[in-house]
Amino acid sequence: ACSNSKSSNSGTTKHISLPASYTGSGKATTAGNNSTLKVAEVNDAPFAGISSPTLSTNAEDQDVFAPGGSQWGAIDGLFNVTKNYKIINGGLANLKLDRKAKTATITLRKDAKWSNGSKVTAKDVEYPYEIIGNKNTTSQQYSSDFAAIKGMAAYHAGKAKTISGFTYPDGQKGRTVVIHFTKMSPSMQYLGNSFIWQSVEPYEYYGKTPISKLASSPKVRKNPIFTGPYKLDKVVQGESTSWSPNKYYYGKKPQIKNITIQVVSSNNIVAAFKSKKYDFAAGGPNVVMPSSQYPKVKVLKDYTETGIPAMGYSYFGFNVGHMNTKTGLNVMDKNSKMGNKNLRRAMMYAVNVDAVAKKFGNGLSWRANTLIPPTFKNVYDSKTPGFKYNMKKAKSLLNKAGYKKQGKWRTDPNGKKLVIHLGAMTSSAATEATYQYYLQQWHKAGLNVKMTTGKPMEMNSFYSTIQKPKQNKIDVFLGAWSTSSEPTPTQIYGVDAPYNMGHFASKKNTQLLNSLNSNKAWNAKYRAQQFKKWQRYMNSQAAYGPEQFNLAWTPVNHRVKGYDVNAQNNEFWSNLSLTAANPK
Amino acid sequence: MSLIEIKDLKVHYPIRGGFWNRVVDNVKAVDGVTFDIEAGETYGLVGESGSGKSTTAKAIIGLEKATSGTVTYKGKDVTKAENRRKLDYNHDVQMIFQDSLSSLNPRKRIEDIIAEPLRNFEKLDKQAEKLRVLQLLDIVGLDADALYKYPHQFSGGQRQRIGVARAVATHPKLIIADEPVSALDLSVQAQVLNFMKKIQRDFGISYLFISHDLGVVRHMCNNIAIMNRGRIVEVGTREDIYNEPMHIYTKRLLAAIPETNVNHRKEHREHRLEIEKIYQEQQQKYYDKDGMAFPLVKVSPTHSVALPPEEAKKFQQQAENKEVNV
Amino acid sequence: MWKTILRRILIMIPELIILSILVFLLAKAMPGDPFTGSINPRASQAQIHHLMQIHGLYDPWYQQYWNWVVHLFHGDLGMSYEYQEPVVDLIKQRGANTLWLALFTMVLTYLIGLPLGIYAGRHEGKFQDTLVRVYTYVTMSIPFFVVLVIGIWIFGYALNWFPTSGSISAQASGLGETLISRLGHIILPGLLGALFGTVNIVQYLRSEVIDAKHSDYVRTARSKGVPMKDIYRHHIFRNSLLPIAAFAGYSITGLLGGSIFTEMVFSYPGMGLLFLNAINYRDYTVITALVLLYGFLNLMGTLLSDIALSIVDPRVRVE
Amino acid sequence: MKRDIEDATSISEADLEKLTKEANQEATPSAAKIMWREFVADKPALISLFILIVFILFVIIASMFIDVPKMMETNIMGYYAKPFTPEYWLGADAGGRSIAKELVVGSRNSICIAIGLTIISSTFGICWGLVSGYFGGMVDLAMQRVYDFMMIIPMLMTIIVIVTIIPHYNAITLTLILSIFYWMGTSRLIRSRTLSESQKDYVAASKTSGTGNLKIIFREIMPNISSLIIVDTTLSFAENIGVETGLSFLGFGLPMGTPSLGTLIANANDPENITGYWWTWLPAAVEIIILCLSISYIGQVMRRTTNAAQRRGQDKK
Amino acid sequence: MVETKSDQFLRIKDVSTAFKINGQYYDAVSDVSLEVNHDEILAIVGESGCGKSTLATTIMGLHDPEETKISGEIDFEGTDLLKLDEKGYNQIRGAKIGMIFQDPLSALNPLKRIEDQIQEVMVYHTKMDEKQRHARVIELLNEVGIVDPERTAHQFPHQLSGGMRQRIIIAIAIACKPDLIIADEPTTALDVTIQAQILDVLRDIQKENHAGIILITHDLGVVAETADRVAVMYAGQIVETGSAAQIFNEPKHPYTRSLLRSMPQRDNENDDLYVISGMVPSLQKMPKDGDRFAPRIPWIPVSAHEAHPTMHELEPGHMVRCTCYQNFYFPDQVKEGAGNESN
Ligand SMILES: Nc1ncnc2c1ncn2[C@@H]1O[C@H](COP(=O)(O)OP(=O)(O)OP(=O)(O)O)[C@@H](O)[C@H]1O
Ligand SMILES: Nc1ncnc2c1ncn2[C@@H]1O[C@H](COP(=O)(O)OP(=O)(O)OP(=O)(O)O)[C@@H](O)[C@H]1O
Ligand SMILES: [Mg+2]
Ligand SMILES: [Mg+2]
Repeated sequence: ACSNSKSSNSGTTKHISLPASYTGSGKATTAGNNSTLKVAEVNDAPFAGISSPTLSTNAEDQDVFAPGGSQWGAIDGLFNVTKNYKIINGGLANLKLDRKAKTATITLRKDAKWSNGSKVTAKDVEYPYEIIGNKNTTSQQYSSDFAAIKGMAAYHAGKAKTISGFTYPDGQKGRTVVIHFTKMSPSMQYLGNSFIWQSVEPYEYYGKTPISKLASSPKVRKNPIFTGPYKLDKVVQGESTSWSPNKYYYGKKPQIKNITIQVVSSNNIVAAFKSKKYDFAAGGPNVVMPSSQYPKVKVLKDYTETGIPAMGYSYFGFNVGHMNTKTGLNVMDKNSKMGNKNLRRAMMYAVNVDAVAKKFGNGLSWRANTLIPPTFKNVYDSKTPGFKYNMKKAKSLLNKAGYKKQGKWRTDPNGKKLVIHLGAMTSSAATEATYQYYLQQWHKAGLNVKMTTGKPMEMNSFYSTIQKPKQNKIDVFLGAWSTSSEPTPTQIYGVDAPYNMGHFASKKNTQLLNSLNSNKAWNAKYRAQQFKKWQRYMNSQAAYGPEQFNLAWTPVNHRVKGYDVNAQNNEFWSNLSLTAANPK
Repeated sequence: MSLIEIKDLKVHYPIRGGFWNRVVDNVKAVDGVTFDIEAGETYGLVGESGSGKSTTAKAIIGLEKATSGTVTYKGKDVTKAENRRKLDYNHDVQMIFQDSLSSLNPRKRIEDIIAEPLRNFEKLDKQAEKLRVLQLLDIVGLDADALYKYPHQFSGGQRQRIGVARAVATHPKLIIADEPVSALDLSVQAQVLNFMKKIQRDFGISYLFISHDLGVVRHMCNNIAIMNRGRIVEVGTREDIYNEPMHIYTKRLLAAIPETNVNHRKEHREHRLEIEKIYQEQQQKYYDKDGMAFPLVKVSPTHSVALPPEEAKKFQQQAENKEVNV
Repeated sequence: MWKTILRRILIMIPELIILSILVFLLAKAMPGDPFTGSINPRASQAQIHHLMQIHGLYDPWYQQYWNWVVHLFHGDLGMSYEYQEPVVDLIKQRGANTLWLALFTMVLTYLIGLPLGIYAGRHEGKFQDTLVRVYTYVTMSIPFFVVLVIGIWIFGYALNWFPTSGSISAQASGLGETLISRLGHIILPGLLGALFGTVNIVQYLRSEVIDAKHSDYVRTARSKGVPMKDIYRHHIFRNSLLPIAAFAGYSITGLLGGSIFTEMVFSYPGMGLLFLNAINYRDYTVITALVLLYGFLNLMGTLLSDIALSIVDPRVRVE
Repeated sequence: MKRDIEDATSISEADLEKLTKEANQEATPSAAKIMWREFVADKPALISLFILIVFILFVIIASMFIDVPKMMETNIMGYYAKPFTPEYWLGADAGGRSIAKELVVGSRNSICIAIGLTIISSTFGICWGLVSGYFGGMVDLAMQRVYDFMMIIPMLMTIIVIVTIIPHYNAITLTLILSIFYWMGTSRLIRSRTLSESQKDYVAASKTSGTGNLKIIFREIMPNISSLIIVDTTLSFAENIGVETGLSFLGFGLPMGTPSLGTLIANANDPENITGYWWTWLPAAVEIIILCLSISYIGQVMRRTTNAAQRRGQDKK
Repeated sequence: MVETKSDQFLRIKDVSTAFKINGQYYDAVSDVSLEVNHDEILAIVGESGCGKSTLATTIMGLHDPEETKISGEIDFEGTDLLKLDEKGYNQIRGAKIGMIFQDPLSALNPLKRIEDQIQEVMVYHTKMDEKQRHARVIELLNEVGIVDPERTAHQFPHQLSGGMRQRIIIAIAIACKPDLIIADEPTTALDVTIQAQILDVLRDIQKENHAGIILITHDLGVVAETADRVAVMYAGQIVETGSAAQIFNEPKHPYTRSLLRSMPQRDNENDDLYVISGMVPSLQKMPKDGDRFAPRIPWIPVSAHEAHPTMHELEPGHMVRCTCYQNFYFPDQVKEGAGNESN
């Protein structure tokens, strides 16, 4: 097994490094493989049960239906990838991009079949786009990037019955689809980009079900079909799914006879592992085991912990402007409270995220130095220093910028009273304790920071406040993003991005972000370079300050062999086997 | 002029029913009662259970709303609340209740109980009030040490006397006594009855004395009205009623009184059974088709009876003749 | 009798309407909307607006309410935003689970509570009675959720006797196995709920029995020469049990209320848990539907109790 | 023949003092005294009362000396500190906050909410029941409709919805919200007793003595159901401690930064905490159990006292 | 009127019943001796709290043995009731002795039909089958004067008027033709007319069954109308017994005389009524020795009372406790206006 995050360097701090894979000792046995692999889905609510990756909106559904794809997060997935999530041949389909013709050609493999035995067709590749773009769809996946497909905009507006950008060289029932784009993007080479959808939908099987009703139809909920190594035997609504090998699977033959995935609440998960109810937690690279549980799990003798840096990070956001609703563009306000770069930097330096991570993260979190998660090794800038705790520097930055102390608190450079409001969501006790800690640190620096409502905000209130085009209730906020396997941040930090909730916009930023999708960026080296440049630029501006990275981890029972959540393991399920009939 | 005049008093309680819970019928608890009470007299109201005695009393004192009819006091109709307020009606008219325990607030000391009407009607200062309470206690023959006790610490007779003291406190003109002794033992009953008589002698109070015990009524009252099914069936002086009962109901009631003379018990019983037989036979005749008594007819200057129409005619003619003669 | 019931139902209607408006407004007043929560950087703001529009979330409230009512009369409570499923279907699934649990709990409650109450009442003041009363005292003093938490920990995890989450095991197949698995999942929460729920019954029954014991009609029965044990059987038990039986209607609603705690601790996918999730996701349609449903059940509970009481007790029987 | 009251008696102002003194000697002890005697006779109840009073006083006074914002500050170093150390003698929670201090402040919050809730909801319920039961008729009918309506509202759910709506809620608003939903039990009890009490003759006697309705309600009837009120209030106090706690457990109780017994017990939400960090929840749970036990014990004694009083009242009939 | 021994089927001898109050026993009935004969109505009169009901329930064996102490002897047709166990008593209760209670509403089980409540007594004491029992119920209802027995049998207690309910109670008491009927204030709650009817029914039944009746009441009128023999009770003791004529025409004991004198009657219409001063002492305050009535006739010197009063037979069947009756006079007979008030 290899561990990707062993190297810790100047940018980051020390943290526990866990292997991304685990193989139990001994040989896989028939008794073991004939038994049931028990997977826990850590979630406090029953899952919704939408098996279709196109329609589903939440991670729980993706997790409990994961055996329907060869890898985590790739239900009915089309492509195999490298460790950097670059699409390669060998999966359900191969992808060929033609920059000149502005086309993407997707060719299904010959033995591509659904778990009910029917063929995967070209139409099945196109159907997700119809679902996403449909006027009455319940899917939440439509993004502006899809408009780059010819005819998509017309279809989305309800003006066209079909999407004209799709052609089928060997017919809809054939194996090939060509997508015609108005523009090409280098991100198309990577899985999880927002131009090319990564999974298929069984068009024939869905039959006449209208797209608006698809999500609630039994074909999606009760008896869905998949292209992955396992087929669904049964779904207990909201609670569990059980699986057995799919004999029509094109890839490596799965070894374990049964898999069940069952929802377990985060409060009960440790106790459940302790009483050996499960083999590991579901989610693969995105598994959500609370870090607070780590010390309790670590001591379990029959489990080994595995982990991989999560595709996500948490951050400090500073409100520096507003969104112009007419143009749809974010605008910085020079005179806004948080408009001063040094104030923002000082605030970042004043907090000791290292200490927080160490104490509350149980070593599974560490201070983030940049806004790109380290999983994306090719584009992640490990050398950026980030904001290592330095109270002295924080104070001197403030002094220099004219935030003078008057009495207990500092005033703004104009001598006016300065009260900064922190917005943060209600969360676990530990997380909420860190909010208190941050406030204390800022107070030490002389800044009068208060929580917006005097306490953490409930998630919905938080978002409805912060997503207003213009608001002055929250000056600093704590947020978190999880990224897709293609990390281009345009939709979060772009000048037209609605989720750029601090409204940071600058020429340089726009220019750097554009360069990530520019023609030049087809050159991976150039792309990586621009990524790093952007990361350093963001740090210098400190409009968004990275807070923490963390490990997605789970204990794996010692009877499990072949557990490996590395991206390049394109046969996650088929590679698993068991050495005993019950969790050891 | 009489102290108080009750005229055609009716109290009907609605019976709700049917699908919409509307008023479908009335309980005619009191249905056209007319009588006057003179100053200083004791007026008896007798009848079996449910005949509407208490309801009449409550309507007179204003505890129950009269459906129709008038109660005239000092020339005003006191069935109207504002007239009662204007006249300070309850200053002049008070009530004694059947259940002495329930009529005294168990959580209040005797002093506060007796002083209650004083506080409402006569704004005395603390000392004067206490003095008055002590005097009242003395009048009803209780010691001063009763002042700070609670009702449950007294015997039934003593409690009933406390009730009398409260009723007398404002020096009323009329006291309505609703079965004041029916719950009491013989000896205690005697105590209270004596007592009421003494007070009447002393203060010239009138009583409306309600009872179903004809022996007690005879002992107490000058004029008596017999009530049956919400109406008066016979009114007259004590002698009229006891010596010359005319309505079948009155007769039956009188016959049912147990006789203490052991020697005549056989005769008495036979008499009762006879009356009972007559009652069963003549019942139809004495009530109209709704089972209600007929209007009263004067049979003598003091005596009126709800006689059936045929017999009533006789008396009416007699009366007319007399008038002519005069 | 039927008229009374019908009239009661007619009275219920305005109550339900007011409740529905109230609930609807309350749900609308909650901050956030069903879509911001599942914020996905790829979904454009425009798309969310689009979704909000499709679902009529920009209409004025009375418009929305009216639409909702119209749909309600077609048996359509709307779609759950979070579960992408008609609320009716969702409630059917979860409701079945809750109902299972509630019924089971109730049966257990009465099975435990009735004998205990009668026993304590019969042996009033004796050692056995004291024992039962100590039990009721202590149980009454511990908050329900503490009972649940300690219960699940001991019997679910430490002893591993019972499953600790869900309503059915993933492996169960076939009718028999399904039934057994379902039962296995509700035994522990049902038992804990029952142990807790018996307290009221025991106390009530105990005092009823004691009252009945000293009543005049028992004295009459004794003077008839009826042996004490038959008096218990024919007079005391019957007279003290009937009002309790009639209150079963109310106790169902009580159980449904308590299900929020049980379902949360046991991750039991019933209506209580659904409600908690719906609150977190701002799933208006589910919230309104659930509150209204519970309100309706409350109403039915009181109605049922009234009817049962009038059947059982001749004194309130309507001729 | 007609005489005045003064003439009918020999008692005059001169005797007043002497007689008053006589009366004072014979004065009956008040109900409060009787209740106190009952307590003295019942040792466990007396102990319960003592515990309760001392505890409430301690909690309220001690919490005055605790700087709450400071206490609620995170102390990273104290994260899940074990108990019985000089600094954290009941240990610390996930935020490194002293459980002992949190317990004191949390108890104060929970108890104050319970007291507030009890006072508000009981007062309202009592007034409601008194008015409804006394006036009867249409007033009662209308009030009963409102009551019926309140009864069908699913309480817990609606409270949760309201709590999520109100952005800036604190202990006081929470108490008010809860009060909206917790008066019905009391009002029903009081109403039915008032109804039967209003039928009694002493009410009629007061009316005929010219006493006004409000005075009759609050000065005549209320003292008579005071025993019921006391018992009901005691028992609902015990129950109300659980209300806030339960809500906090579900996560809809007091806001963050305001510790309460419920937030403390909610630590037991994680079965692992039950044994692993038992000190985070156990003291609060034990405290609630002791509190509620004492209160219900006191309630039982009060119930007994009032019953005895009633019996005594009836015996001499 | 000398009865032969065999006629006395109930002989109560020196019966005392004590209640436990705060751990101590107090006599509510002390040393009562009485006889009841066939075909006779024995009335027990006395003020409230004199122990009349206690005596009745003692005969019926209805007291909780843990709360009461009973001594003496109750010889009923040759068996001493006080020596019976619960099982033995159950064969007598309802079958040989029937009881009628004062409050007819609460004495009936509100949830059972009239028929079932009457039948119940037959189930335990007869071998009748359902049909026979029903026939008997109808017969009984006719007997107690209920007009529509079939309908009434099917009704519940609350649907009947007070008089009807009392008739039902009587029907239950006489269902098995008992030799003894104990009626504890059967008419106190009823109107005079209904009272008269109920008393008639009682008398008819007694004639028919040759039963003995113990009629407890405090209404002297009722006694005068119905009783053959009278026992006057005061403070747990019998103070005077005799035939009705003896008691009403020649009352001897001061208590009896006082009671009679305090009744409103035709001949004292305009006078004040006589009032017995004081009241019946409560159990705890009961004097242990001497004449218990003495405190209520304080003008009679103590020396006139016996130190340990016993019953004295004046005439056959007429017995009086204490010799004080010989010296008794009413206060107003000596001094004008004294003592007719009291508290
Ligand atoms: N509030 C009420 N609603 C309906 N009916 C009533 C009400 N009060 C009294 N009644 C009825 O009115 C009739 C007369 O009742 P009332 O109390 O006046 O009789 P009463 O002669 O005083 O009887 P008693 O001797 O039993 O006191 C009865 O039939 C009674 O049922
Ligand atoms: N179970 C009991 N425990 C204690 N004292 C009792 C009990 N039953 C009756 N007493 C007392 O015994 C005395 C006699 O009571 P009993 O009921 O026999 O009187 P009574 O003559 O039937 O009076 P009433 O005419 O009121 O029915 C009373 O002082 C009463 O308070
Ligand atoms: Mg009356
Ligand atoms: Mg008695």
